[in-house]
Amino acid sequence: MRYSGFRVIKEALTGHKGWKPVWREPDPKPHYDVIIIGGGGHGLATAHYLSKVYGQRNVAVVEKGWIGGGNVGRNTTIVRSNYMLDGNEPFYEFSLKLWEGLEQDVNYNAMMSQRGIINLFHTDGQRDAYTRRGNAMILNGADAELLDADQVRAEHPYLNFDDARFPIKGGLVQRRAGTARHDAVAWGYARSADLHGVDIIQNCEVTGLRIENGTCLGVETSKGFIGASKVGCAVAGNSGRVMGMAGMRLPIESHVLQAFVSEGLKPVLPSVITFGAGHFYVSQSDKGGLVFGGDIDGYNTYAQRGNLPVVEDVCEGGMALMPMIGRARLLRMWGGVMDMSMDGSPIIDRTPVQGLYFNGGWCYGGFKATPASGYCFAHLLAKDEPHPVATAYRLDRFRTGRMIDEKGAGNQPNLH
Amino acid sequence: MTQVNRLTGGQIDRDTTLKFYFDGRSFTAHPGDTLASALLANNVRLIGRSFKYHRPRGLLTAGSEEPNGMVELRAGARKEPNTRATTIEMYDGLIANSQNRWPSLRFDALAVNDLFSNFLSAGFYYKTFMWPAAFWEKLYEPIIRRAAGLGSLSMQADPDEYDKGFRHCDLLIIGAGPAGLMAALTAGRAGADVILADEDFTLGGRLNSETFSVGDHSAPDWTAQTVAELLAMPNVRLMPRTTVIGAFDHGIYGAVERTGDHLPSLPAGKPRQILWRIYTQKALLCAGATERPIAFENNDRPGIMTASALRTYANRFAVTASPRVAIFTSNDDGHRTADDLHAKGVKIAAVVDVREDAPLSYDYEVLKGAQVINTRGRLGLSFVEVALPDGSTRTLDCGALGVSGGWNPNVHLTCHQRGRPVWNEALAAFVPGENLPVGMSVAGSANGVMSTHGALRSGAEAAAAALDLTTQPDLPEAEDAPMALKPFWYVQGCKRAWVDQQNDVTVKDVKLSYQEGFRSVEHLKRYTTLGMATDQGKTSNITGLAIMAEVAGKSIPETGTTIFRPPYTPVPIGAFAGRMTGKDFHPTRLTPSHHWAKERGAVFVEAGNWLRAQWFPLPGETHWRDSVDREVRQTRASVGVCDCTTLGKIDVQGTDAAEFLNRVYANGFAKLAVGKTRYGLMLREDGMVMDDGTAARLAEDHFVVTTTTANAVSVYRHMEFVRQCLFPDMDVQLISTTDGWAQYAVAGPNSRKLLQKIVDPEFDISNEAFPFMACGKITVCGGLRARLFRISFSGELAFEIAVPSRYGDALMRRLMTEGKEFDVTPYGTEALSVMRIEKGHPVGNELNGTTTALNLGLGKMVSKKKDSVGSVLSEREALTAPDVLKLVGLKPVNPEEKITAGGHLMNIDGPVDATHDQGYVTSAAYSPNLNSHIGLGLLKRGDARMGEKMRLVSPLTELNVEVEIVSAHFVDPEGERLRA
Amino acid sequence: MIINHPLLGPRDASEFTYLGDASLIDRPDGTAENAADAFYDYAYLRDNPAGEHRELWYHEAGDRSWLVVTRNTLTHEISKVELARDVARTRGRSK
Amino acid sequence: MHDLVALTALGGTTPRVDTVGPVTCSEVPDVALASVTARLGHEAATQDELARLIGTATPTAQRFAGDPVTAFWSGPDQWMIEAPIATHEDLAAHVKTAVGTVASVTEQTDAWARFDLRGDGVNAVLELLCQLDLRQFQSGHVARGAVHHIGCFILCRSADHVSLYGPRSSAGSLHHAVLAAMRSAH
Repeated sequence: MRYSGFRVIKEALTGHKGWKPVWREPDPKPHYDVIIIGGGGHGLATAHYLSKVYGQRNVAVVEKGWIGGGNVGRNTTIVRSNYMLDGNEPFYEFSLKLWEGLEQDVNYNAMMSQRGIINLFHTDGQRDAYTRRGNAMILNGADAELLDADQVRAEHPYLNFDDARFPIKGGLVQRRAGTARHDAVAWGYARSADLHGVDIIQNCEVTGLRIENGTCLGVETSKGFIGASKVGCAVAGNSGRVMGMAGMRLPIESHVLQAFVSEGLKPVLPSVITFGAGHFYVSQSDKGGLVFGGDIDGYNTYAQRGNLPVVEDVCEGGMALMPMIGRARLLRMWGGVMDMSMDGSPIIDRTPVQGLYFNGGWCYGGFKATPASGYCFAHLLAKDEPHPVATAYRLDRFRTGRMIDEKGAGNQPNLH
Repeated sequence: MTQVNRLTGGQIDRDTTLKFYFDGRSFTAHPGDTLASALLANNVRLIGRSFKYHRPRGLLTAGSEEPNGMVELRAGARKEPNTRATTIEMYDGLIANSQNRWPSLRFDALAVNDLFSNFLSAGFYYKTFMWPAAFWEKLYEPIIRRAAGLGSLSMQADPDEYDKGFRHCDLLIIGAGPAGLMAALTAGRAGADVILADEDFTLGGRLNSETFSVGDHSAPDWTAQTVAELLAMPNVRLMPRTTVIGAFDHGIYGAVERTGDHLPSLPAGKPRQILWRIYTQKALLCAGATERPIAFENNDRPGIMTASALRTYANRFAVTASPRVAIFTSNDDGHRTADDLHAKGVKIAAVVDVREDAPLSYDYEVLKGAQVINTRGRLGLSFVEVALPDGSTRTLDCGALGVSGGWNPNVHLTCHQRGRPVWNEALAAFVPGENLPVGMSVAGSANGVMSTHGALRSGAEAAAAALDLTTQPDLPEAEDAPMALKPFWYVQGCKRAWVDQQNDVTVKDVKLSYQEGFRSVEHLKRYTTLGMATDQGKTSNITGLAIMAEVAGKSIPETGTTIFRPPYTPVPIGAFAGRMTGKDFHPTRLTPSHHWAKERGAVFVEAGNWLRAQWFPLPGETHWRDSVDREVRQTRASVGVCDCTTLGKIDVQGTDAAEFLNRVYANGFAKLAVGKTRYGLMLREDGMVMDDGTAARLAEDHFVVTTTTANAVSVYRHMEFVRQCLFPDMDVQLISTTDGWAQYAVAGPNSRKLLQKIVDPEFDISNEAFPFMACGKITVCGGLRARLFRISFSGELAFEIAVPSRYGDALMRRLMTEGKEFDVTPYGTEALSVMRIEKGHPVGNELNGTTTALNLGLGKMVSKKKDSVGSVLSEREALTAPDVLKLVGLKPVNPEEKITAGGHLMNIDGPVDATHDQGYVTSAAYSPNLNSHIGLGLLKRGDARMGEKMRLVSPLTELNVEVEIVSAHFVDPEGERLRA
Repeated sequence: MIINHPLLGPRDASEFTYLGDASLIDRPDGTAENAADAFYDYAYLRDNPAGEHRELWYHEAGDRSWLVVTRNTLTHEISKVELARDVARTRGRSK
Repeated sequence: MHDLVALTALGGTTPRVDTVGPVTCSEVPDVALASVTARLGHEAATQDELARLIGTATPTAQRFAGDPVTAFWSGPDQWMIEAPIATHEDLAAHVKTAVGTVASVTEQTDAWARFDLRGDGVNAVLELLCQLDLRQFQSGHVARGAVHHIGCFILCRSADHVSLYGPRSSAGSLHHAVLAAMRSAH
């Protein structure tokens, strides 16, 4: 069924009787060409591109709970491609271009809103680093602008310019960046994949990987064994657990990132804003809530909840940057489990196990990467070679010294 | 005509009359009122508009679960959007305005949405607005955004202060209703440290809303007496107006105390609210229960509220929503409301009870087995249509309808650590499950014990159990009626029956969600927005769940439950920030010469938490470059002084001190002679440069290590890690002394001459006696202990001199007076930076965490003879490949042209794009000595490309310059000056 | 969270700085044959268990002790806290 | 004797004193400080020497003892020695002679700024500043913890008298935080 304004009107006039389930609820087949573990954004996007772009129809996505229940459903919805390093920028710019055509591609309104992002800087050193980054973006074909303090004030007069501990000296802007309705991204990809024949199997937890003499033959699940020629793992925070089933240790730790939303407010923030002197970033949803976050809690955890010190740290940053939000109320706080890698950059690669492929290490940047991650993982699964924009995301880069470390924080995941 | 709806009795002070304003109209109220009760007293039923359809809305409840009755409280910079009228304690002069309406509350243009509601069904926006693509940004979204949100912010900085505090107790009791009060008595009398917190400004919970007696007293009297006894206990702390917002790990609770919200204005220095972090041994949740409505056609009109709310307004606030009231109930509790209202002289139009076997009354009519099927009334309720068992219908004339669908225990805090509640058939409600937060237990109606006597008993028992007490106080007699109800969620056949009133989620939306496959509870919530409004579904989640269960043909527990997240009720962001706002966001660190520098009119810059002098403008200098160029020239020509106290200083002592430094530094330290200083390069274990600095050997077993300002803390932490975790048996002791010493760089050809004037004569600091890299303890100005290091960052003959911080100010002034004859100048961080770039010294811009010693041209410093941190991984293939980046100097071919840090380097005639990127500029400055802009950069094979012309591009700043690759040592490459 | 410091008793976790897996104590010998492989493994690969995890915390705002905390990454329950220096010795580290 | 004028941590020539309600906060510049850390294997010997130095048993973890020369525990096998500056201007040297080679000594006199809080209701101020369990925090106790993100030592000298040691460079921010808490609590 095709979605459109006409369809909405037609259904409204006929009592909404014609709406069908957005995805089927199939039982697993005994064997698939490709099984994707993880019905989150990346897994569903992979299924969409595998089926639609790479023509693979015998594909299943197995999800232990309900689809979209992982980080795609608990992030702060920011979409951008403002990266600095060669290994990253082409990938994220590819992703942003896919975002720009997403609704038409999947025929589902994910409310991609290119309201722009501004990364504020407060020292000359930060300005120099952002200048290097902005130049790298432009040299990679992305858009970037450098604003001075006055220009920032003109666009964001409510920021703290008069009483700031760390005065705003300017900001790096990407106008094409923005936000998207996170749940809708999962549902849109799921709907499209389903329409292209992909089996989306919910409440089906992978309990083991069947590996015989170095080859992966399929997955053991709560719904029994499901055979597969290829198995792709896209489980974000649970990467360590699932790949552990194949006896692999990863350059990844699982950490919790908290996110927050305020009560609904009339529009106040025109774009996404990140504070350069504290842990705080914010945007305003179309529904009116201020959606904001900051740093990860910093300790290994698989619990989707955090603790007070980080809540306070984030709100301190918020108040320091925009004291007008003092009387806006924080409505809800939650957490997502992040697959924090050793250099802050992701991995999309084969593994030593034949037929087993890995997609992870997204840290807290997975949402914006969803389309490209799905596209490149689909490419790898279909062609057994990395997509040109994802060639740097190798599993062995830490052994060879080819880290992609935007922050320069080194081999300590909770610093990225 | 004021307060027409006032009744007799209640807990309000009629002797005092308060004035307040709603939408510009002035009304009167009494102390003890909430804004909600005061509005009802004045016969104001229409208070707000719903989110999506802008339907007229009044009050649904009398508590913090309120979804409808929200206002913008106060005015100007103190405006608080989305404030629940039911929790606003009345004060004189209170100002409130309705929100989410235009042009006015009674005539709201967007109420037109209601006419099109059929097109605006759940999730409709996911299916449209996609064509043409560009229209989303330009047309559709702007319209949606304009309609979004409820109240509005003032856009001004919040003028109020907030505090944070920390309290500890044996037992935290959350909620001061019958269970909480009895628990506090039990624990308090036993001598335990107790904190009793309640969100209300009057302790007692439901007891304040009931007419029955507890022991020999009325419920409110028993409450007052109990509170008085608790107040007298030194070990019990009562915290009214305090909401416990969340249960966090290991018995830590967050609580927000509203210390100033009930005051017309705050006394100076007093906080509006305090965020308490409460550390508990045990916690007892006595949060009570929330009555749930029943969904039926047009059940959202102003005047329709929960039956218990009507009872609270009547008994506690002496107010009725209308002189004529009807009740719609599925249980006995609805009848209690009718009884209490009748007793207060309110006319009961009828009690509509869905049960065939409902109890009868002598005082009013009871319609058994009947259901409310519709309501009428434009901006408020005027008629209720009832379907009788025999199929006939009847219209009731009433201005208020009390609805009772049973009670939901307030289990929220039991779920904050992912605990799942369990279904209780008898109550048709979720009660706390097994895995509660550590140390938490639950009592009273929050635990499904619905009678007053049961609540008192379970409170006493739970407190005793939590503290292992053997004795409990005697329990007063109290109402002990069993919960008699028939599970009843919504009236069949209705078209538009509201489940989530604020977000306009109807029964139909829930069914559509199922129809489209959004069947897990989380999908339901996310697709329909059920329970995502400011009340977080306190009155709607379970009903929505029950409807979903019914259409799915499953039981409610099979269908699931949404998980509750903190905070229990919304909290101002300012309260979480406390005093860490504005200039107090971070502590400010001042150098010993700060006050002197301020007198000199220095311009300061933030360096981490430090404030450092950036430059010292003199009269006539209009541009910062004038000052900086002068400071550089004067220093290189004669002598300059710079406060470098901010550099981290770590005292390293012990018989293994030298060997310890040998392990943490990449270069060797074992053979450093006493009285000598050495530059040290510190690597991370991954082989990247972590920090650089100097280590001065003051004795065989004593070094003073300096770190960069930025890394002082992390380097110290790292050294402690190496000491404690890697080499636990080394005899080495570390301690930071950064703040203890005022340290000044005295640089320039005349620096020795200047110092000789203040260093006491017995110390020979001539080049022979005190050569380059010498260090030692000395005295100055007639006996003040000091330290002298002959090290140079500027590349000039230079020293760093340190004295105890309290004398730093005096020493700086002395250096300036004694230096007059040499035309001494103080210089700031800008001049410092220019001189270090002229010398090619790497700092933060170069030590960016991705550079190796090899990149920085310091590869030879990494000793291969020993195993120091980072040496192994620095050898990885990609880090030692022939084309790795190397630090180089950059000069524009045309000296007039600027060099921009952050620019990228391209081959002179090659293409300009990312794939042909050759490197980037890390630092740039204007060199007054070379009369040219200069820069440092990291360039592929840079060391082999000296003299090569390249293109420096910075499209971001529209710069494109031809540069020459030169040595990074622009000034005195042989280093003759610093050895002079 | 609350960390029960062996010397100081219960202290709020916000006083501490987290490093990571306690295996970081077992630094390989940089002069050994297989040093390159050993250091790659040491510096980059993690068990990242869902369950009991031994990890390093530093009492930054306190007594500057490094601690080895045994904590469950699913429940956050802390079952053991030791001075890292003692642990290091029992694991054969010296000087 | 040298002729340089000392400034207090707050930048004055005389100590700052502020009173709000029952609580008085005074800047205390006239103390000398030196840290002592036992050399490996000399932990016991260090405690003996310190005991002799302060004239009473060396304090254990989280305790302080001795008067006028006081030692407070600052970490494993580590203590801070506190003495009147009038009599102990060069405390570090004095302590080093006392402990000889069994311990490392570092001058800390100007690394720290001291503020004393006196009066009833000191606890009401402290509970807005630090996470200490004040029920346990008795006379003779010392704790190290964060006050508004500033790492401090807190000494309980008596029920109505505590000393706060913060890094000298942050003295202004610490003093500001203490005064704000005093105004909020009283």
